[in-house]
Amino acid sequence: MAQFRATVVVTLQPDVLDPAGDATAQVLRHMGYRVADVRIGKSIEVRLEAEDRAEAQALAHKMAASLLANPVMETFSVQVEEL
Amino acid sequence: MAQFRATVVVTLQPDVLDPAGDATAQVLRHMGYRVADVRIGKSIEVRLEAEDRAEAQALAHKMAASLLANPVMETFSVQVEEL
Amino acid sequence: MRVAVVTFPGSNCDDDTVRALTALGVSPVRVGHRAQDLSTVDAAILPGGFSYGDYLRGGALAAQAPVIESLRAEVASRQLPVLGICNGFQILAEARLLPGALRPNRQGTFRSAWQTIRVTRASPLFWGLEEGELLRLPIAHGEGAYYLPPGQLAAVFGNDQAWLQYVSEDGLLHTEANPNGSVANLAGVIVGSVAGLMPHPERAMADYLGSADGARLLQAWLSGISRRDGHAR
Amino acid sequence: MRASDVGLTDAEYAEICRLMGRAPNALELGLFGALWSEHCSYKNSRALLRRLPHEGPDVVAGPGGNAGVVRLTDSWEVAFKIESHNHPSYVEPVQGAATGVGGILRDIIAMGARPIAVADLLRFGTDVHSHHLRQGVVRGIGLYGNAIGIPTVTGDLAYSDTYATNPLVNVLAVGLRRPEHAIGASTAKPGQLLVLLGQRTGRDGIHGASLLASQDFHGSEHDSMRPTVQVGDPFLGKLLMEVTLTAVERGWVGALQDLGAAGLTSAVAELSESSGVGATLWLDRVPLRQAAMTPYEIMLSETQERMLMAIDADRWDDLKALADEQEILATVIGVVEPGEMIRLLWQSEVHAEVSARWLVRGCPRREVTDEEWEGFRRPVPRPRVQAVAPGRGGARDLKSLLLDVLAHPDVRDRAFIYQQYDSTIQTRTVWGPEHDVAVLKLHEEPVGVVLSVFGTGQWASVDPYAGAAAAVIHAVSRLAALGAECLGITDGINAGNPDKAESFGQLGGLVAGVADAARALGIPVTGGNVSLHNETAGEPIWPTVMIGAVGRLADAAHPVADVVREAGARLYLLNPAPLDLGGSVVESLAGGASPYSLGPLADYRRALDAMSQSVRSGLVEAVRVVGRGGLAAALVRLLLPAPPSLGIAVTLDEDTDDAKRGRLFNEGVGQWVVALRPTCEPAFLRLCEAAQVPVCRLGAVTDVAALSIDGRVQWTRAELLAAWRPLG
Ligand SMILES: Nc1ncnc2c1ncn2[C@@H]1O[C@H](COP(=O)(O)OP(=O)(O)O)[C@@H](O)[C@H]1O
Ligand SMILES: [Mg+2]
Repeated sequence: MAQFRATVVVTLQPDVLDPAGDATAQVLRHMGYRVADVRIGKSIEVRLEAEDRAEAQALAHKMAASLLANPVMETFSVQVEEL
Repeated sequence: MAQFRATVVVTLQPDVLDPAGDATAQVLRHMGYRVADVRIGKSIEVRLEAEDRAEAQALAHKMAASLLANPVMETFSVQVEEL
Repeated sequence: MRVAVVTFPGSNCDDDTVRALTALGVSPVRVGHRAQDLSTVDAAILPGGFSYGDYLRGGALAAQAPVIESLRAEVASRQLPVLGICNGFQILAEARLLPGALRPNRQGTFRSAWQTIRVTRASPLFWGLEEGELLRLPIAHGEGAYYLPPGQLAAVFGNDQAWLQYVSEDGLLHTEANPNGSVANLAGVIVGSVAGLMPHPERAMADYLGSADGARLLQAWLSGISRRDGHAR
Repeated sequence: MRASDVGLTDAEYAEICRLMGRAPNALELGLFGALWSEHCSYKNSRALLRRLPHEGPDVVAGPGGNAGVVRLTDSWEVAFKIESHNHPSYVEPVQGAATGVGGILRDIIAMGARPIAVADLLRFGTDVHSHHLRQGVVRGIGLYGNAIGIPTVTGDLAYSDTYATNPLVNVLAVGLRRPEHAIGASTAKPGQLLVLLGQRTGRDGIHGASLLASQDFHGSEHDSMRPTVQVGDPFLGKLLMEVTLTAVERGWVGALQDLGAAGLTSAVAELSESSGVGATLWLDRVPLRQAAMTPYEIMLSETQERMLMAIDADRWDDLKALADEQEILATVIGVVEPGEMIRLLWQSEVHAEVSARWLVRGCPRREVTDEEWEGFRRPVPRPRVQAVAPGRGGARDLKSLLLDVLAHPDVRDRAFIYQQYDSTIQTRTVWGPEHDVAVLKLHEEPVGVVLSVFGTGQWASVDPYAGAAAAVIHAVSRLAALGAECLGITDGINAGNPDKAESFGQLGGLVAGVADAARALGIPVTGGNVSLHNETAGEPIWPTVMIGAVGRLADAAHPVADVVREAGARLYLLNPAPLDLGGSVVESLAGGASPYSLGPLADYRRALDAMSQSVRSGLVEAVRVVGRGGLAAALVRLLLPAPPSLGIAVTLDEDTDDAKRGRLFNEGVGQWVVALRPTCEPAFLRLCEAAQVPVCRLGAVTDVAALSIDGRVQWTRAELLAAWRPLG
């Protein structure tokens, strides 16, 4: 068994409203930045055990699909590195 | 002027407790995963205008340092890609 | 006495705060988040609420508003008394007018309850509020866990900045009395003329609402300002 | 596009062609599909709802508007209504529940009232998934209510497997308005501008409420047309509320309508139809969140946080300045026209032309004959007079039975839920969610609004009529316990597919039960909501009705206690019910489900009057309504928050064990446990006798810190508390 760090980035689907992103963009504009838009997602780091990298990737993918992201409004990507 | 997408990943400093991450880890363990720990950060995508990549990187860094992350408890990293 | 109630888009305890001050005989002036000039006010309250929806982090977006720079200037130049309640406390912390940060409650959920608070350090800002006094006040927040970076806790206690703490009903300090995971049960801090607290004194203005201790706290603040400025009210 | 694509039948399509004198184009068909959906047209329930009583001396606005309105004092009116968000909450519990709260708040605001309270009425299954749904729903309700600054002051929660794949999320909101600020949708005048306020329109929830909430949800079958999940933005909701109410207070608003189910289509059609006008909309002016949205998408989007306002043209600059100040969008998107035709223009080209009347009133509706109605009113035949059969909780000894009842999910303490809701903001909350009725005192006057909510579960599962009537009586009983006057009720009906005879019968039974109870008690039903098609794979939920009752309390700062205060007080049971465990928690613990037992409705009115009379005459020291868990649970609730030295000793008249259980655990409505000073006893007994309401003596408040029954069974307060409020 080896240790891996999986980083699951969860983002809202493009058509889903992101009020937090909109409000943040608004304030950035008030601060003088030329911002078209802001979308706020999550970056979730999971340290897990697996036989190998492929298994770690598969496990993290399963965690993301079943718990970390809500498929009706979010999408996710998974990156794995060995520790 | 060109369009860029900056991705600012905001993470809690390592010694700051992350109750939400701990609770997620607990649920993942109940689901049968061998998880050592979970840390939840934000992944913030900002679409912005800048002269070039270097300026976009600098602008995004300033936004992160002054607003998107709170240095009392968080750290951040910035990645920029041209659109 | 001119007390400013400073509102931001999404503030929602401003009416309650205005009502509370009015009941104590002060007619406050409302000041919006774009205000540049606070030179004519004697004190300012940042009421509770969800400024900018509490999006990103509680208080973070409001801390960028122009009025914060005006407050900062008045505090620096003439020690303007400033009181931040709940979201107002979060804004002051995000603006670095107070140390530390307010993080999501340890239990991960919003918490609304009646809570006993102890005055840990008396302050001239709150005239007549004695050390060791207990107050019963409502709390209502999702991000109320007070956090200080390593090493700062001793400084906050050492410099008499640790103002209020969550305690049990009989006044004892222990972890079970901590409603949100705040470091050292801290419910409020004071630095110079700036004070912040998570509980809501403006909601505890009469026995029929559950407690009148909030009136005591706000009255103490007004008394502190009058004595300091020699104002007749 | 075919009729079936928008959920219409061939017969309905033919009717559309007949009304229009031509075939509708795709956009027009979409408008009909939305407004002729079950959710918007009430095609299966309207005839039933017409039989609800809705008149009363204090009714200002009955059903028909966005919310009912009753008179509280000469200078204050109360708007209130219940709304369901069941299906969206199953798909995405946090946002589904949050947008449910936002939606009902905008209904209140659309009456010109400022929301002062929210209540949540929830039903979930008992499995792990239901547990997650509940957590998400509670988070969502708090997310919206807390952030917009409206206290959530009371609620109702129960569990059954019948709700596992179809949870019920019904939300009720209450608002206050000055009579001079009354506004509605029915006062638009030709020439006025139509202004859309708030969020940019996106592709959220297209077909959401109209289609999905109006058909059975078969999981994956709908995936292709699954709408984009609607996300609530309480921050924008707050700004929109302030702009809207300020405009109303300044007298700028000609007519007002929120955008809810079926979005702009419904808003424009309702406003036009109820005002007797037509409208022209310039759809290319609607501010969009996504590029290349079609007129169809714009008209059917259910993007949250939007309001439609009709204003005189010379008010536009004022309104625009106000909206700019609050940093929200305000856009003129059309104009009110004479006549009744709604014209939708895209870059000056007409894309649709339909009559508001056809859209709102044209849908063929199911009629209900008197004979059918009589059938709904007939209670389900009862198998036995006394349902206290052996084995029904009989296996357990009394000591552990009460602890099991207290620990039952339908009875146990709710603090773990309501602590997630801000209940003290706005500083009117004299009694919040730790009591079983909420008391909100006006700032300006001693008078208060009292709000009590209650829904059926098992009660209506076998006999919808009796269960629904009982729920009305129970909600009103809580007002009577304070001596408050009931001004009106709102009802949220939740049932299965009305095309099936069985479900339609249950729907009819629920409405008939509400109607008969309300009429018998002399209480108007000022509005409500109907949610049908609550079924999964052909299995309907238990027919369930949620009731919200609003009352007036003269001295709101001093409600009569719901906790005993002094040793020596005498305890009585006012209006004891038959010893029948039908529909009770004890019965369900034993796995039974028999019909709910209900007495003659007229008797309940006498009991309610006697109860409020006793309180108003100052005879009562403390009182609690018998509710879930029966008399035994009511006694425990009367005791637990009391000073720690006090106890209660009860002696029952019943002689057999079964009868004692029947007394302690029946959940018959219209019963109260009353604590009296001994000196008040004679006057109280005289009052009850004069009112012909039976009472029975139960015992007394003691200074032994325990609950004891017949001196034989005893529970310490710590035991009771540990069962009712388990740690962790
Ligand atoms: N169960 C019911 N009892 C009484 N009135 C009802 C009921 N259901 C709906 N109504 C009334 O029918 C009208 C339309 O309801 P609805 O479409 O839910 O309104 P909205 O779209 O504004 O939420 C409202 O006035 C409502 O009060
Ligand atoms: Mg409406």
